[in-house]
Amino acid sequence: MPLLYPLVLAAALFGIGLYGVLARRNAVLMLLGVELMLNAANLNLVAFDAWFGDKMHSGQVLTLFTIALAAAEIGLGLAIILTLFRALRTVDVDQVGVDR
Amino acid sequence: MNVTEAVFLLFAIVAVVSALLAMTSHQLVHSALWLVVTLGSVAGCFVVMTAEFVAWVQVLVYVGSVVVLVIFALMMTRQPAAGPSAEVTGNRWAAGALGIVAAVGLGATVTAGFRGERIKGQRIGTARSIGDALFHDWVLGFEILSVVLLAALIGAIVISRSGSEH
Amino acid sequence: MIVTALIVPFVIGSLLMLFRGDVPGRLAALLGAAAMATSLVLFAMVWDGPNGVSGEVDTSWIEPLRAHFHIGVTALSWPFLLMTAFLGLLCCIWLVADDTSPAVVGLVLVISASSLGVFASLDLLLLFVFFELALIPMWFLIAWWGAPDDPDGRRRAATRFLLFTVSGSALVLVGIVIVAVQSKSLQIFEVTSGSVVAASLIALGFAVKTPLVPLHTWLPDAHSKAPTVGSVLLAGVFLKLGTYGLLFLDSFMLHDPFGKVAPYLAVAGVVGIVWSALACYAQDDLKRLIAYSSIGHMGFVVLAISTQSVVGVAAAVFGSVVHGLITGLLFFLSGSLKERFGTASMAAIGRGLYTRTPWLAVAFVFAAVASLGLPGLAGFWGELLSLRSAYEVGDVLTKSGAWTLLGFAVLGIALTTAYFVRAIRLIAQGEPVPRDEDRDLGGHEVVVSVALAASILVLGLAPGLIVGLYDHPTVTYHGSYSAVTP
Amino acid sequence: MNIPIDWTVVGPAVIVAGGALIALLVDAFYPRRTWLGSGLPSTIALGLAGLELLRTHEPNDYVFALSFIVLAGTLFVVVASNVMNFENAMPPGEYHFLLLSSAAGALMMVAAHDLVTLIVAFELLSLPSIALVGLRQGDRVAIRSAWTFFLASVVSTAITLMGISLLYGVTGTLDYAGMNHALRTTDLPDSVVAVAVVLTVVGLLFKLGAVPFHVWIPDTYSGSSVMVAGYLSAVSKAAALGAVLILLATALPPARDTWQPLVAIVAALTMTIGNLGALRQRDAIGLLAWSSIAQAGFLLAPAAALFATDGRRAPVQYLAIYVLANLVAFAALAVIVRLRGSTTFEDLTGLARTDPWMGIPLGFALLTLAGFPPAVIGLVTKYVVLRPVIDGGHTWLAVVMALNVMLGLAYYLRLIVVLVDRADGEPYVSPSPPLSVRLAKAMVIVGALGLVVLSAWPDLLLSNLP
Amino acid sequence: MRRHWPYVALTAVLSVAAAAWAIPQLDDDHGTTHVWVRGDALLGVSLATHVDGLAAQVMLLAVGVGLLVQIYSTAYLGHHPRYRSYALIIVLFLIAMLTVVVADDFFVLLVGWEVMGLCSYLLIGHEWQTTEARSGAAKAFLMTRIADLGLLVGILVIGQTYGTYRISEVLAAGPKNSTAIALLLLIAVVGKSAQFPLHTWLPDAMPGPTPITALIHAATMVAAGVYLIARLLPIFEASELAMTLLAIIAAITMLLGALFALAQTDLKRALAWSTVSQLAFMFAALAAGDRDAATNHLLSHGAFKALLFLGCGCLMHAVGSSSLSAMGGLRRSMPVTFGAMTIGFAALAGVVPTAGFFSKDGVLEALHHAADGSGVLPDVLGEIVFYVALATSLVTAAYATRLWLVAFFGDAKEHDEAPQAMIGPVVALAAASLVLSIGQPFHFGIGLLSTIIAAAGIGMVVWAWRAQGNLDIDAPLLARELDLDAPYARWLPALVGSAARLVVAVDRDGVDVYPRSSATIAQFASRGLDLLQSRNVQRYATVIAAGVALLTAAAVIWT
Repeated sequence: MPLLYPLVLAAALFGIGLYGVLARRNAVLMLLGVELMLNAANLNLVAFDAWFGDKMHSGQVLTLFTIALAAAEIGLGLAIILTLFRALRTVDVDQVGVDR
Repeated sequence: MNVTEAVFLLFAIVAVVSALLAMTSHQLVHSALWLVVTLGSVAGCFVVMTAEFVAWVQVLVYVGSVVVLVIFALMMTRQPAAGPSAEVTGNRWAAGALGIVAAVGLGATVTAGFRGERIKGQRIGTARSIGDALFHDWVLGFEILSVVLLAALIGAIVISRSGSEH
Repeated sequence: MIVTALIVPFVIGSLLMLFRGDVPGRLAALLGAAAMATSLVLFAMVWDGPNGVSGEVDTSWIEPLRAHFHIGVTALSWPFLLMTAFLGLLCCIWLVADDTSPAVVGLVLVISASSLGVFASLDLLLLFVFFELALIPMWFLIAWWGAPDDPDGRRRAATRFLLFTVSGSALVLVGIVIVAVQSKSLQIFEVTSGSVVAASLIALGFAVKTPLVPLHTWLPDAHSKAPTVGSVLLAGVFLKLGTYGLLFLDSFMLHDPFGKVAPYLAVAGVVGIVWSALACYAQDDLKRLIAYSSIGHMGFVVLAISTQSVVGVAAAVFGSVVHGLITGLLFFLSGSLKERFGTASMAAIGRGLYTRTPWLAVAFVFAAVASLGLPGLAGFWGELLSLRSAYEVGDVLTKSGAWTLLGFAVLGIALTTAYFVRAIRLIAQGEPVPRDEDRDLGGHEVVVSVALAASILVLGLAPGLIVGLYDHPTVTYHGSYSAVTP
Repeated sequence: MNIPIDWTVVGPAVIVAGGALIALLVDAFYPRRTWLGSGLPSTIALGLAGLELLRTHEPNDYVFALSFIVLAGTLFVVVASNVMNFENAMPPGEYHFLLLSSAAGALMMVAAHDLVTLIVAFELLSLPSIALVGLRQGDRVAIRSAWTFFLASVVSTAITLMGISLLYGVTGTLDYAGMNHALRTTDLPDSVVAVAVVLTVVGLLFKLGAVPFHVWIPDTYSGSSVMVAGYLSAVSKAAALGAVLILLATALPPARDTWQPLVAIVAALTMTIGNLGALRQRDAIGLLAWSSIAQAGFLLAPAAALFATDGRRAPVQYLAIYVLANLVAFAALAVIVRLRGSTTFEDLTGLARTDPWMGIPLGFALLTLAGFPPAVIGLVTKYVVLRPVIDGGHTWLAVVMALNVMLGLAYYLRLIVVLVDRADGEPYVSPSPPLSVRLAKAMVIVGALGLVVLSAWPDLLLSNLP
Repeated sequence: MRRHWPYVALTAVLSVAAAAWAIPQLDDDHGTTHVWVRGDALLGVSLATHVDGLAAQVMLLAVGVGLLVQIYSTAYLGHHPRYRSYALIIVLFLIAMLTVVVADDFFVLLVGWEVMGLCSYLLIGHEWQTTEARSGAAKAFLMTRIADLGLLVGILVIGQTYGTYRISEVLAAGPKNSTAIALLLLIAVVGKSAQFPLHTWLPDAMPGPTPITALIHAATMVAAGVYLIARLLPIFEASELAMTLLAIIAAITMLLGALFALAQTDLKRALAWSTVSQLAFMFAALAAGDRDAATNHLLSHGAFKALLFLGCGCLMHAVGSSSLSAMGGLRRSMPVTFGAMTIGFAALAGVVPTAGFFSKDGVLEALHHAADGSGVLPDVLGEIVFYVALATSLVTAAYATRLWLVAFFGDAKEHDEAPQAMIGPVVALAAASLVLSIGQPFHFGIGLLSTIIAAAGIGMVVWAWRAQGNLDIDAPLLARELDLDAPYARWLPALVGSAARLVVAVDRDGVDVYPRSSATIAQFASRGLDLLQSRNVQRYATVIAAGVALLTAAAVIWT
């Protein structure tokens, strides 16, 4: 299988995720954009790992770590978003920054 | 083109389309669900690349827990007045431009660097081999990661509690 | 000995600032005067001839940077040191009054001591530290004790002064670092080579301080808003930091690369002579006028430095020192006027000071005449030597260029005469309209004026006192200036 | 091939992390939730970590110096944090747990020798500090700041991870030494290497607050507790800088032609933009926030000349003084926030007169940051960072730095003048403060004394750091 | 009563000392050089004196007139509130003049030269309450000082050319680079001696006290220019250009000065123009290369012009004004003054046997010689100058007679004779004007010619006086002095003034733009950065992403 397939897919996902982060109004969905970006990185890592046949499995290990980190980030992020919502009654990024 | 490649391309197309839908859908919950599809397809890609263990973790962690969390969060923060069309901000043109720049840029980079290379398809990602690597070579990272998870957990709890006292 | 001479004013100055509430103003000023007098005497005593370094102290300071606490008195710095200590002493005497704030005396001491430190430093980093040390006290001196009627203006002027100077010193710092990196030493006498970039940066930095046109716009503002002692120190000492820097760090230390920069400096200096003279001609505020005139005098000094000749060195040192004395006197006197009339505007002060305050007027005319370079008074020799250095061309300028500059400088002298004659006409002469504030020179003012006038006269009649320092047979200026190398 | 865990490297970090857990547990079971329950264990843990560091490391070691700065900075923050109103707004156990976890992450970051450890340690540094920012209870500004910080952080992490994945593809390893070797022999196009390197490095600059990652700093600093802001500006920056320096110096030297000019540009932009932003601030914390951006530029500048003479030592020496001075300033402001409720210039007017033990140290710290005598050490460290920059041939960068010193003085001096100015109206006399506030004050004074001693004797610092 | 004698005594002591120094040297053609303080190598200034016959004569003239003026002033200005400073400045002036005369070092000479200028400035401005005195003083100082810069630069050139600043060494070394040096010195001399085109300051210096005019602006300071050229004549003679220029200037000045003197309605101003004209005579003699003729005329002119000015002071003392219209018929009421001034006017007009006749005779002879081609000057020029001098003699005789007639004849007016202290010096100078003619050389042909011309001039005026009863001259252009002062009085100040205003404006609005605009830009940027802090996380993320994209692109393009 050409190495380019997963790499190009990763590039596309990264771009889409970035778009999501920068464009979605809902804070939770911005987080989902970040998840997509992380997944893109993961795809790269696994693809390169498979390409190299890395004995240490660096790519896959880092992928696993990234998935865990993403979970931790999501956990913390959602906690922040929920608190934000309770404090401001909104998760609209345009509204969060406005002093009321 | 062999079967592996076809399967991979299928997963890839599904992933991209569902990612686009997830990032553009006006229904919040739909977005989350489309994301599940994307993440699942990525897991499929992992499988095609023989990284089975990673794929399973992906499915378990993401599809199993993260997305559930997200859907709950979406429910809890649902704003009654928000119209369906207002799900993207005025920043979307810049976002679109940057997204395309990122995708094209990265695509061009990898094309320049790795065109013509092929993945040979030996089995790389069995649970056993990954486990060996994890607990042999990468145990330090693993340990730190556990502290990270603990800290994030406690941080999340503390922050939620701080909000509740408001 | 030098260390004591530096520490005494620093310590007394800092103590006065700390215990500003507990010391009577008069006592504070007397203490300050005693400190500066000690410093002056010590610096005078430490001298042992123009060859080598007198009273050298060299101990390790920051080992990894090879920075030393290296101070000493050279033939180049000795006149500057004495002049600075002398002016500091006179400033303290000037402040002998009951309503003087001890903090002002403290600031004067710290500023003077830092400047002494600059002149005494033989290590580049140490020199720079002293250079910067004086700036913030000067800010406070201008911004807090400056023109009482214009709190915003004096603050603005002080900040302007500070930012200009710091921009300049920042460039100097870069230059110093380049020199230090290239010659792997911070000791001025060990610097063997340097790049044109370093020389230009240092020159540019000190040009702000000197100041050269068009980097001068901070000066009139700062002077017109500064208190009397502030103006005196600014003109008498601070501008000399610039010329000393150009002379010592550029012309001496980076002798060869400076040759590439010198022509531009010379042009700027001469443009400054004419430019400032014209600006003076249209001034009403006496302190602004004197400030602009300083730019002109510094132009002569820079022209002399740019020729890179022995005569140029003598001219630069003599011109700088004498400008300190003359302009110091002018600023003291205009301070007296401002104290009396609340303004330094010549129109507001009114005419006929010859009868209203005769001795003040006579002192002012004396200072003005000295400043316009009347032969027989000190101001003349600096200009003369400067012109001579330009005529002799030196190493770096072309003959036609130098002579053109000479012509413009001569034109500047003529204009200088014109604006001082105008100033004398406007305030000293004319039908007097007596005012209640008319009061002739008082006790400490007389002491200061007489001291300065006497020194101007002495240096005017015996310029060899300073010029003789560079008259040694071993003086050669090509590459090594052996009169000051140890 | 095997990467053994070097326990001597991670020892201090393990102690700190353990201390964090103990602090959390003691606090949970201690009857009255006061600072003693968690603060004391934290202090002890940091002390022990310091001892361990001394035991296992050569004093001239690069990692030692960075770890020492991190530990000392964290200790300073822990002690000075007493000024915070733990009884009401801040749960002390969690606070100390998060602080120490983050510090453990910082220690790991500078000790990391592979990108996996680096990224995980980076997250360990980030996530608890994000929680710390949002920890101030019942404060919507705090949670908003946490949100800002969080999002900026995760985006940067994602970018870095992308970079790491590409770097992995380029070199086939995530180990610094291996990468160095692989980069030297790679036959991939330079542009691919460039993209990988830039994405990796640039994401790390986020912590440092370098342009364009500075945007979160002003909001976050002014929204969080003052000492947390101090921690972010000092310890977290120290760790990020250390990690970047080590990464650049050990893993990426073959690609230096790519990143050196880039780092130089980023440094120049960072200091300029930071200083410009600070010009208009009327609040001391806002001012320090922008100034810390500017200082990041100064920290980063010598990284552009990492291989020049003293190119690796200079940033660490600058960092040490920056951390100390910045922490003194933030601690003083924390005390002021506690006593007066705000740190606007109006509130600070005349502080050096009404409360000289606060105002003068604060002023001295600001002078140090500005690099002006009598704070000679500030000037000397400015000189120290200029040296490699010039030796490395970036004279233009040196000139930019020098002019930024001028720009910096413009606002530092304004705050200093505010401090020594005569206060209008009644001078504020602080009521006899509680012990906790006195502790923080003591830290301020001790820190400032340290700066004074170093000013009198710069050799002490410069000879003892690597 | 103010005590005057200390100042007179001081002057007397100075005079006696100078005389004691000078008299033994009167016949010393080579001069005696004495180095008091040897200069250092770098500065090259040594305190050295050189006194020869020429210097001795000028010294005696200076101290003699100075002492007389000091005595005269006790009465003339003795009650002035600022008498003390006045008298002291005279002493300072005398010292400066002596310095110029005896100096053997160019810098010492320059010091004296400029201190004289300063004293002149201070004394002209003695009555500084009046506008005329203020502006007259300023003008005199500015014009002479600007001209002095020529001397300054000239000295630099001399030093560089000869390697020494000692006058005797320079002269001994023979002429080198002399055109440049001579031209530069000429500028200073023209300014100091009020020659065309820098002649306008002298008449405007007349608001100064009259004794000062007699001392400084007739006998000594303005004569210092003549002395300087006389002293350095070998250098000038080596440059045909300088000599030609000198001759032309002298020719123009002598005729113009005489014509302006003729048209004046103010006695003092007329005498001032007369001084200008007579100084030009001396320069003409120098241009002809005859040092002795010039010095002789310098001495006799010093005596009789001082006499005339002091006499004019007596008249002013009596009538309270120097305007000719206020005078007339003073012959009877002020007989001593009349007698003395008659001698003075006779000397001015060149009537036998006054010193003026003989010295003018010498000058004319020298010019006559120059036309023969024996001098440096081109023949034609020598001839022209000679005829101009003759014409000037005619005009001189005419205006001298006119002034004499208008002041002393006509309707008698009653006024008191001046006090003893004023009359004494006048009489002494009158005696000197006669005594100085003893032993003077005499050239018969020229003497006859000049006597005829003088007689013609006198006769014309007397005839006119008889014919029309008054001597009013209706020549507006001459009365306006050909508007030659306009460049200095109006154009130059206007030029400098507008240049100054321009500079101030440019300084404020042009040069100062860069600091001000950078401050503005910084503030603007600062505000922009503030606005960028929108607290909108998405914008922040956009900034970050865009920044990364740019940096990456930069890196890719770079490598």
